[in-house]
Amino acid sequence: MTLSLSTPDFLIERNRDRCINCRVCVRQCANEAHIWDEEEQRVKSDDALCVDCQRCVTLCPTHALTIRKYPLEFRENANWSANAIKAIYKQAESGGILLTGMGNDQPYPIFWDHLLLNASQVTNPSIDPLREPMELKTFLGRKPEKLMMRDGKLVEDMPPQLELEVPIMFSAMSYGSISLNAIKSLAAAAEKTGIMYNTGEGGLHKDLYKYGKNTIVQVASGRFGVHPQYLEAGAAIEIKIGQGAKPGIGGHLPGEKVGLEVSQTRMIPEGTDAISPAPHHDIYSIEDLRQLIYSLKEATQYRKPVGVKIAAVHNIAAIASGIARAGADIIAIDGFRGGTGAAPLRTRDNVGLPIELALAAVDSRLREEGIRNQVSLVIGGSIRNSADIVKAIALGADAVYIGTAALISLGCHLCQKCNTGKCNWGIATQNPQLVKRLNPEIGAERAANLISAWEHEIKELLGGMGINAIESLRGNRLMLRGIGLSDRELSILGVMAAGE
Amino acid sequence: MLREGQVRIPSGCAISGIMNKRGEVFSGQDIIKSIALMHDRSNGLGGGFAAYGIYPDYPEHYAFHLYYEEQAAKEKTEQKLNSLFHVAESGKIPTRRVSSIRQAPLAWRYFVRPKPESLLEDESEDELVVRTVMHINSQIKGAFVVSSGQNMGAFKGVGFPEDMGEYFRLEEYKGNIWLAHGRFPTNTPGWWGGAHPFTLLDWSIVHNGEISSYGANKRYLEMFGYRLTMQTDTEAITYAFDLLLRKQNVPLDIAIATLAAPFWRDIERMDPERQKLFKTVRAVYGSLLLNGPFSIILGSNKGIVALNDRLKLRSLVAASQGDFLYVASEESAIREICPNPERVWAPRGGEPVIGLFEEGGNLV
Amino acid sequence: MDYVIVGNSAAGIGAVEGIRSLDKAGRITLFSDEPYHTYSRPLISYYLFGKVTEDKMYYRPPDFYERLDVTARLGTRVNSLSTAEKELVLESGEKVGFERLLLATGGKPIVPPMPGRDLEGVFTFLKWDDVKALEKTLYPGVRTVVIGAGLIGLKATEALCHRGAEVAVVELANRVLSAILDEGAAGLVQESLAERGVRFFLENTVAEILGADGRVKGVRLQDGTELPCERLVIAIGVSPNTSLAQGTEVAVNRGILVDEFLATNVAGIFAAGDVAEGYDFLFRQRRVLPILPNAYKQGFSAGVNMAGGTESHRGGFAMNSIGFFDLPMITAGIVKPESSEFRELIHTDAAKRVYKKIVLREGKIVGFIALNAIDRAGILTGLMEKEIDVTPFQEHLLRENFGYLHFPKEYRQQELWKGVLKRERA
Amino acid sequence: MKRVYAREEFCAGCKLCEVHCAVAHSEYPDDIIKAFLKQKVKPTPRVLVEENQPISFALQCRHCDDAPCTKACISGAMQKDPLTGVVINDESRCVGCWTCILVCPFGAVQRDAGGHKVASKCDLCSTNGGLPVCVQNCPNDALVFTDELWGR
Repeated sequence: MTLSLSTPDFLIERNRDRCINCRVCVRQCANEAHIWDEEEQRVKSDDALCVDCQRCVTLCPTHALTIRKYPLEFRENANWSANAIKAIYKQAESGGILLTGMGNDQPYPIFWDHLLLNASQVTNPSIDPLREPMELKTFLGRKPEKLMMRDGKLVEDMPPQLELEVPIMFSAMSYGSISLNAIKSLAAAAEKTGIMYNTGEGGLHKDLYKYGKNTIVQVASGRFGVHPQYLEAGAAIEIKIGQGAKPGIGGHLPGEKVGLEVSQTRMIPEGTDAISPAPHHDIYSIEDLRQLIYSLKEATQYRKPVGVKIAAVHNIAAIASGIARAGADIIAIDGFRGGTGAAPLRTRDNVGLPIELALAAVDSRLREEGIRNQVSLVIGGSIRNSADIVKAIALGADAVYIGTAALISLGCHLCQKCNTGKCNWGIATQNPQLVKRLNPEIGAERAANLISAWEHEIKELLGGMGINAIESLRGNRLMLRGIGLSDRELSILGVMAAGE
Repeated sequence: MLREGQVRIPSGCAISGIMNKRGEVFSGQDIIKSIALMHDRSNGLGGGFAAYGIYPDYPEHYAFHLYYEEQAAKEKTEQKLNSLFHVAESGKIPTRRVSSIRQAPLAWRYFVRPKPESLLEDESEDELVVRTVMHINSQIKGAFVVSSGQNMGAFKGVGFPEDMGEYFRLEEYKGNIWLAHGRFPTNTPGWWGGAHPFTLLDWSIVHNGEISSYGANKRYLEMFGYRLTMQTDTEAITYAFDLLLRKQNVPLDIAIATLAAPFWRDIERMDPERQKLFKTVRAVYGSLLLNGPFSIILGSNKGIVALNDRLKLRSLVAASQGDFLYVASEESAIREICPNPERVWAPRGGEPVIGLFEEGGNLV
Repeated sequence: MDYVIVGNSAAGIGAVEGIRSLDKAGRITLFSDEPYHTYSRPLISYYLFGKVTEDKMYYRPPDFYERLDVTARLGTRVNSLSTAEKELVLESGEKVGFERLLLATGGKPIVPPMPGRDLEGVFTFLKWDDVKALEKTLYPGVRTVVIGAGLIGLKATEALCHRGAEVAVVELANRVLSAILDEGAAGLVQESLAERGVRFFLENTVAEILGADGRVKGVRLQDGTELPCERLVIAIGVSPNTSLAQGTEVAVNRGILVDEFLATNVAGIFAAGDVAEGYDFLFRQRRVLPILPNAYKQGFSAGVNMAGGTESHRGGFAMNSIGFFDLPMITAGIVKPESSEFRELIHTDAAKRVYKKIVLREGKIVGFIALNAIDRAGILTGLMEKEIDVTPFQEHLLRENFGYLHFPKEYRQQELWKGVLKRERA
Repeated sequence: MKRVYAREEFCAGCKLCEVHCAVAHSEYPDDIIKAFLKQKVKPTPRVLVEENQPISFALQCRHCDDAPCTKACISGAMQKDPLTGVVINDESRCVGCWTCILVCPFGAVQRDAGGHKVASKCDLCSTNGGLPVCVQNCPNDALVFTDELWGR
């Protein structure tokens, strides 16, 4: 069929008074939306190819470019949105699954924005983080139920812990879905700010072993790049069961992205699609997970915490409790807004739970069973700013994973086209021409800046509540009030209504 | 109007404590004079005392102090007590008319010993008492157990502390440890039960301050079966001490280092051994860290501990004179009853003042 | 130390700067038979053309001699050299002693010994005075014959043509610029000049200069053709001006023979520039290389060695950058190889009048022609000088965007990070 | 002396260095739009980006210690400043004979497209002082201005 019914999503506006035809935009657009017209000796563009990644807008030396939503509008229809119609046009042409990158972008309620934080007035003093120490140090790992002491001395050491200076970690983004420079940026930033980054299911590239003490190595269903040195290299191991953007399904890294170095790191033939199956082929129920957890602990002589990452799904509280009892030291829960390099659109936009509700449910359940303090709870998907972090910790999390936010600090503009591998910012791509565009020295500085900025904001927010240690915020739901929430939602969140 | 327990009422306060380290008993007159001096630190909506060693003739008995708002509550409570305990003696707690004290509940006390058959499978006597107190306070409307310790008792209510001392004729009692509390709640507690000190078995605690970590502390303690019915910081602090010292027999100094934890910058300067210990303490018991300003005095049959939050955002002064140890919110409250003590000092943030009858012992 | 330099052009000035780079105090005396402050010989055709005014002719700023403390004795001819006495005898008879002498007397025009060469209207084209004299006699439409289609001949032709003369060029070889171009390239140059009215008589020469009452009125060529002309410019070539060395122990072949330190066989006496005969490592033999860059480099090295330093001048090779009207070209080394050991890579674009040729020997570049495509030609010169094996990137050499990106990354980094590579890379 | 070094592993091939270099050496050094749109002839950059993706890097005069161009210049216009080490072409004296192009091994000298036929080369922005504009405007820190190794 020749005629495509698809119309452009974006309109490229070029201000001819400002455009100096320097062709920077032509060179920088991997989607080839900007074209050099040799005959006319000027630049022109093709709206249909634009994904609004704004690389051209940012680099244009005379700011001659603006990208707008394509003004074409379907007849108004509350039921059939433009996206719904265009999706069918695409599928009517492709007959295939619609793929996308990044996290769920549908207008489901965002509970972070319905929670308000407390502050001290008169009855207890707020604490000025500039004058008093403000302690955010966080330990992730299994804790004993009580201290084993005999005549003032510890009888038994605490199980291994991850020690974070700030309760934030860069979440799992594999080498393959994102570029080596992007990972180097996050690894260096993690080292600089005393936090962790996660290798994702892409294995550990040889240049990254030196960041071992700030690395969480992931073991996913594909077992890509998993070998003894790999397990030994990280400070902790995380078994990936699920991902918030695509609960219940595995991963698919297209063959084009599997270049020489990716194939060496993942230990798979070059150019083959990297399929991580769902479920793990050796985990068909909870006791299988227990076996994998303990085989990993044995492999590392119990010297590293072993965590499990799951997607937030309806039965999350029971699942989390089971995982804790299966020996997991850290439970990571990824909400339905979590990002991804590639996922089926319908799964991403319709499957899973908001992380706020999942977190509240899991924290409450683990407390009811009296085991909350024995495991650490890390949530992500998605955290957008430091206030979200404070609310998450108040709801009961030990720490948060940030993925999309970290990528945005590196330059991502959420064009949701990671799966095409044409990321103009050098992040979600293996194309050597594009990978160069992210200088890891700059990336590390930007990501580290983000973490230290949020660290300061968290300290300000804590100080305002009269708290000077993160432990006093963890699970302290009295510091939250709900606004615009139903009673059921308030009760699930375990939070009083604003005004109570 | 919601009663304390259904709502959380922030309050400022005055606290004072006196202890004779050799266990010699002395009149309640001194503690009343001391807390009276800090009259302006409270607003007449709460005052109370705890006294140890006041029932020498029933040292092994649990002295239940009960408040009743109606007769039916008294009958149900007494039926409950008789079913579970041998009641050696009971009677009205002696009081006298004081103009400012109004709507006082009926105050009774019972000296009881648990019946062996009342104990559940491997339940200790203490746990039986705690279970009974929880039952009376939450199930029997109009009845409230004020204290249930051995050879000790709490006397509290709505009013200025010195009036409360007058009302309960405390000058007639002789005890070796006296704690006092004057309260400045933002709104009326709604009933006498809400006043301080808070007691559990022979723990009693007076507290000045407002811990912002209450939400975190509460949800941690609930995992160990504690029901925080009063929603007060004092209740949470008492249960924290009870969990650490009694249930998990953590040494006193470690318990102190849990509630008023040293800062990381201090921990990093410790020798490796202590550093590992304190790192573990903060990692395991982080949720018990009391954040926000407080000064507390915790009493038990073995002695007292006074403690400030680690930033010392509440005043606390200590003094000693011979066998006497004094702790109070203000130095003036000590000098009122002991004009020139041998030693006066203001403990640093997180640095406890410990008074034990038996040197080197523990509070449990 | 007492330095004497005979010659005031690129080689002489190079020597001054070379000496001063080591010896700020030594006495330097410089002789020139021309009255002018040091000026650039190649610019005389620019001057005639009108592109360069008088003040832009000078090779160094006016304060040059003063700044470098040089006693410049301009317009003073040196008659003879006595190596035994280590002294020079000037025209005026004055004797000047020296401890270090540099002979930088440059070249002299080759004038065939035929009658009529002294007639009025006959000019050579080597010195500024030659051009000044010629310029005075020009008028629109003046018929001029230029003998020699070499670098000098054609530059003269270009200037004369621009000044309105009707020019005819007579050349012995079968093509113009035979020394630096092959037939292909030469054809394009000839064609572009022909379009401006210049007539060419190749494989021919002047048999007889015709004159009448002391003035030139034409020439009869070898094949009998007669060309009437009012002006005749003799630009057959230049030969080393070795007169001072004649009759002394200083060894002379075509030029004054020098070693890699520019020293002659007589201690303390050096030679540099068009007069010297150094080593050409492409032709692998001694050769006179009458080009300015070579003159300056030889002069500078000679200066350094005279001042006690040791700078070996490994030898150069022919290289030229020249252009006629808007047709620029850059050539270097061996451009017309004879034997089979050479390989030629050629790219032509007649429409754009572009002609590119690279000559290879043993995997190295030994010569190239870049006609009307001169951008970044120096990269090839650099490869020649460092005798780099170009086989790994040979197929890119003729590309329009040939550059460092075609080199292996290690070589590229080594060259581009030269400033910091001395320190081991962390 | 400090020189500009290109770290090709970070060069995105955008050529903003060329754009800003051209502007800095145009008639409107502070107005990029006028420099490109108002100036009769398009301004020439003194830095050149060699590109054949995925390889790309910016290359400009290396201000060599023994600069062949200063030795070969027939008019003496090309000089290396003895103090700063910067090799500068005095465009008022340059006759456009291109001998410097003949000898520059880096191909870092260009014919000024501005039509007044002089050799155009990098002057390390020594005229407007401070950091060369190519270094300042590289979006990816691919160009470093240093005299010792940086960030390798």
